[in-house]
Amino acid sequence: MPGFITNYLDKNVHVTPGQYGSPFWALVYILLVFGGVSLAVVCMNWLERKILAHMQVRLGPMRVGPHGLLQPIADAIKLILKEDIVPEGADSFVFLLAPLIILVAGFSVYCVIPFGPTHAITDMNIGILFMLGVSSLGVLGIVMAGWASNSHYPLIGALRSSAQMVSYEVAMGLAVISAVLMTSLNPAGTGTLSMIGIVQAQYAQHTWFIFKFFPLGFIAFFIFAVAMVAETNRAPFDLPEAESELTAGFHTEYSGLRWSLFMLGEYAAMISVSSIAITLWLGGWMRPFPNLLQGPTWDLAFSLFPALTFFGLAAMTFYSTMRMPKHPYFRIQTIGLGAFGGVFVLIALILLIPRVRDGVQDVYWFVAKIAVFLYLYIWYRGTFPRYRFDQLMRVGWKVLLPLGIGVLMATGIMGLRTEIWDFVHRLVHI
Amino acid sequence: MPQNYVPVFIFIAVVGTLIPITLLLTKLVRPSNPHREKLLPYECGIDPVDRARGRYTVRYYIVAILFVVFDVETIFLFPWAVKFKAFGLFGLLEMLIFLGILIVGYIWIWQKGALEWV
Amino acid sequence: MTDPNSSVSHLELEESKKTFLDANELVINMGPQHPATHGVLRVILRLDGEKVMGLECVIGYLHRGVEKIAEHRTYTMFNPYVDRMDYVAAVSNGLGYCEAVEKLLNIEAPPRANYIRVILTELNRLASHQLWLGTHALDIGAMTPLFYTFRDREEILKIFEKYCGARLTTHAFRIGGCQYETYEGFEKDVKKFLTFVAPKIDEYEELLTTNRIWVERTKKVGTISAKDCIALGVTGPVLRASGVKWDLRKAQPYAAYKQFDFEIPTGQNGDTYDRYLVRMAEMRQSLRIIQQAVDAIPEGPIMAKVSKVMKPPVGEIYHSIEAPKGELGYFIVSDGSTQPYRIRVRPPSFVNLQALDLMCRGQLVADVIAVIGTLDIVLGEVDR
Amino acid sequence: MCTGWYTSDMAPVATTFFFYFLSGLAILSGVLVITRKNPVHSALALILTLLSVAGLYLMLYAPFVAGVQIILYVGGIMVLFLFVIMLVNIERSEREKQFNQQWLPGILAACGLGLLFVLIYVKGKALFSQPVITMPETENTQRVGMMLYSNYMFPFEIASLLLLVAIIGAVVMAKKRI
Repeated sequence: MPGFITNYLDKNVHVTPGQYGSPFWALVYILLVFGGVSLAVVCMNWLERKILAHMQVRLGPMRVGPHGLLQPIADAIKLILKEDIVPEGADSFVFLLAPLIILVAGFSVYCVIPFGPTHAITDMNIGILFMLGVSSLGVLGIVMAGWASNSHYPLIGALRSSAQMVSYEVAMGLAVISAVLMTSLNPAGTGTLSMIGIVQAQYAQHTWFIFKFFPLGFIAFFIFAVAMVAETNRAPFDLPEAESELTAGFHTEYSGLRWSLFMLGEYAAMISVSSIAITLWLGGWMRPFPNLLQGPTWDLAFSLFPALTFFGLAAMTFYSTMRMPKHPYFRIQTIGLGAFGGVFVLIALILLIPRVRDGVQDVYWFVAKIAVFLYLYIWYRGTFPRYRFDQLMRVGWKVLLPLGIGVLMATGIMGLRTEIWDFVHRLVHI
Repeated sequence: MPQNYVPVFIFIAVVGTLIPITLLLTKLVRPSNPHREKLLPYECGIDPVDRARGRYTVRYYIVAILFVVFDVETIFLFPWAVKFKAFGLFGLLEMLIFLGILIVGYIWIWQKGALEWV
Repeated sequence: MTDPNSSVSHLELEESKKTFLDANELVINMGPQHPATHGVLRVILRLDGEKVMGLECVIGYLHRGVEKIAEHRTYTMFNPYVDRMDYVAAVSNGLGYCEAVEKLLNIEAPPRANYIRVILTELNRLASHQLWLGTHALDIGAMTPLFYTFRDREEILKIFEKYCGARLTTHAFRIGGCQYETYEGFEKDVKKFLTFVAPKIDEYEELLTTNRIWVERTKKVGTISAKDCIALGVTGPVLRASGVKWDLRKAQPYAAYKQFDFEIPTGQNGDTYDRYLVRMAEMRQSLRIIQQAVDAIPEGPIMAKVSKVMKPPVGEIYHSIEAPKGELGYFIVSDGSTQPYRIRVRPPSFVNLQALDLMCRGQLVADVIAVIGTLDIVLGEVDR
Repeated sequence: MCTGWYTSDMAPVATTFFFYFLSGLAILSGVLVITRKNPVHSALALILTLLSVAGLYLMLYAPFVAGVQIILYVGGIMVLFLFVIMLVNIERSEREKQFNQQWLPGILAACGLGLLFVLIYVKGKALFSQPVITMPETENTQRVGMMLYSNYMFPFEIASLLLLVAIIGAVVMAKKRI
């Protein structure tokens, strides 16, 4: 296999593993993405608790490890050691299958997400369709979970959740189409549904689609941004699992590791829809201003960002290390935090190696954009009250849907404005 | 090329085996002593009086059917969207008629109050 | 026919016209073990989809027989028990009880004691409203206000702790006055607290008052008319939000309330949003009262002359005060012995809870939660 | 050195394997659909059938149809099915005997269908003698668009009328309850 790896590196193939046709590389990428997303979910879990806590004038997890850094691990151990309860009267087959479906649906979307021009598991020319289709499979898992539990609260939660998700899927689809419309504004007049193709179209048109036909692109993005929060059942649209009404919604009856699968699926879905929004409107893996700020100097400046980020993280960690209590009781924690900083410095130094520096560019910018979205998710949760079900449906069907249709029509008309102008011109001159 | 889609199957296979294996493995460490009270469905501490799987309100059904209709509409728009520049004005007009007919229906159901939840 | 306030169930009326697509009526229990029923209230909901066709409250999960206990205690011994009823407004409970017994004994607390009573009671009103706001907002899904209000409520509890050693069930007052003289720096603490908390109330309002989702979730939700309020005996902020300017502090002033200048905030629509605004305004009015009381607190004794063994004359008395949640009344029957023959408490939460069915009918499940929150019930007081 | 069990040109080696795998899955789950007593289990089996059929579309170089299959059938119509199943009383249907006593018509219909299949298999070579035209997969959606919006313009517009009828029908059916 090492020979194969060097072969791959030497050939420097500019295709995704899927196109390259190698199951080995596909498997490597799959494991990387699966592991990476799982890790991201764990980090997100910690970050969400910390950020939310600091928004709410409290500290969040502080006990397990320095600043609660080991809390996710402790949680994982706790969940593994919890009893897995299948309630009486539940349809055990469906009950056990439901979280699996949600998870597989949530993760399969990652097959087409391009972390870079070659860093995608595969690129299909129906990328967006695939993503819309697979993410809609999650609804099935939720309905099944709620129905199988044989309990009122999960059933109501599941019905609510699925109604909510299908309602927002319509608006989401319309917003996606208006982005697809923009991809076909090239001389050939051919658009694409491929995720990589969409990013390349943005590069070719010298703009992120969010700024295209301002404000049309922005409105489409806004529709998608609202729909994606609803689609992932997060605040302020978190009423399927509204703990104050339905205690936990469709996963009320789940416990232990099986429950954590739902959480894993939810967070994975959050990351995946964010990456879709980024791919469609925010230039995907491209660094800011790839067309404006060109030249080797700018390239170098931007390529230093990953290392700088990690240096920044290391600086934060070291600052916290210095502020740790000096009591011997905290010695291990202080050393641990320092070691964390050390790891960050190490990563930053590795990121300074020119080859690595250029290699991680795409992934870095993509992940940085995802991080912004995830922060927004947390921020929403800290700020907004929860919508009521009828209000939620009203927003979906009476606000976002007409807005989506309108934006779609307007984008179509804008895209053909020269033709329309010619036509009008000819009419006048007849 | 279909080989583009093979990784999807691999992905599903990987996720679909890894998770059940994890679940089975953790069976070795987690306790299991179910008893009647523990297995009761959650109903805020009260014994449930009836089975939960009764008929449910018809509104969910309407939402689902409206979703299917608008989803079909969305699907029809995709082939147009990737080629709309080539279709030109004629394609746009076609699409506007298509959407127009549906918008009529949309306005009708709005007027009818089918979009109201309560 | 579809009047949400009609007492006849919709289902009873529409039974005959049921088509095959009609759903079964869903009966679910909300509570006693539910995150949003404020303790152990059990609400049996009859649902059509998400719509509430009717509901029934089941109470008694926290029943401790406070009124019965009173019959075997002397008047003084019973005093701490009242703190356990509305445990988030224990000071008000104590004030009501002490004043009722004082009325029975025909004694009067000295003015300084009355001022201290007012200060503590108003602080307690503030704490109670803060707790209400936090939990109510949490019920509606806004997490953050809970932590803000608890942060600020802590300062009030600190003052209580410094004054009498207890934070929640304070037992601050005695029959005939107050047990303790104010501690050194009490006034300074209270004044400091006033300047501290005023901007914080603005902070809560900033988070919620103009928040679109908050307004949508609370406006026209759980509406109750003034007529219905009076018919059901609903009091407190719920009544005032329906437009009735009724506050026992003004209507039949007790303690030292006559001396203070404050307003009774009222609403017009009687919906959840108005109740929210009324309570927010009440917090500010409480600050006003506390400010005036601290500025003008007179010197003098804090206890009236009360004999160690209390033997009130035979008779009965009803005394009520304006607790944070509404009219808190004590009806005491004395047979001339050292122990009351019968004590009956009129707790505001218990009476206000009766309006729940009326306010929720025809609304959605989520509104039930909002309405339970806005009624500001404390189950310790409902069940006693 | 292996580059996988298929090469990057147009004739993937694994096609046969995938074809039999997906067809087998489709048939197996199809049988499950009609044999399960619990309608929800049937619906789940139907989802599996639809998904494997979507896989078969992919093998036929028709990714757009496959995507439509997943979005519409699995993500849309099956959700509708599940909702409808929730509207009926499952406990009763579970207790009921699933198969009617109409063995004779059933066998006749099966024989007729089998005969049809055999006929198609025997005569099929003559009927579809042309080899399948492989269309570049990257252009699939675009080709579908070209066809739909030029040659089949009228059916396309009619489709919107059909959708309109569907909306109106659904709402009228449930009108009394709204």
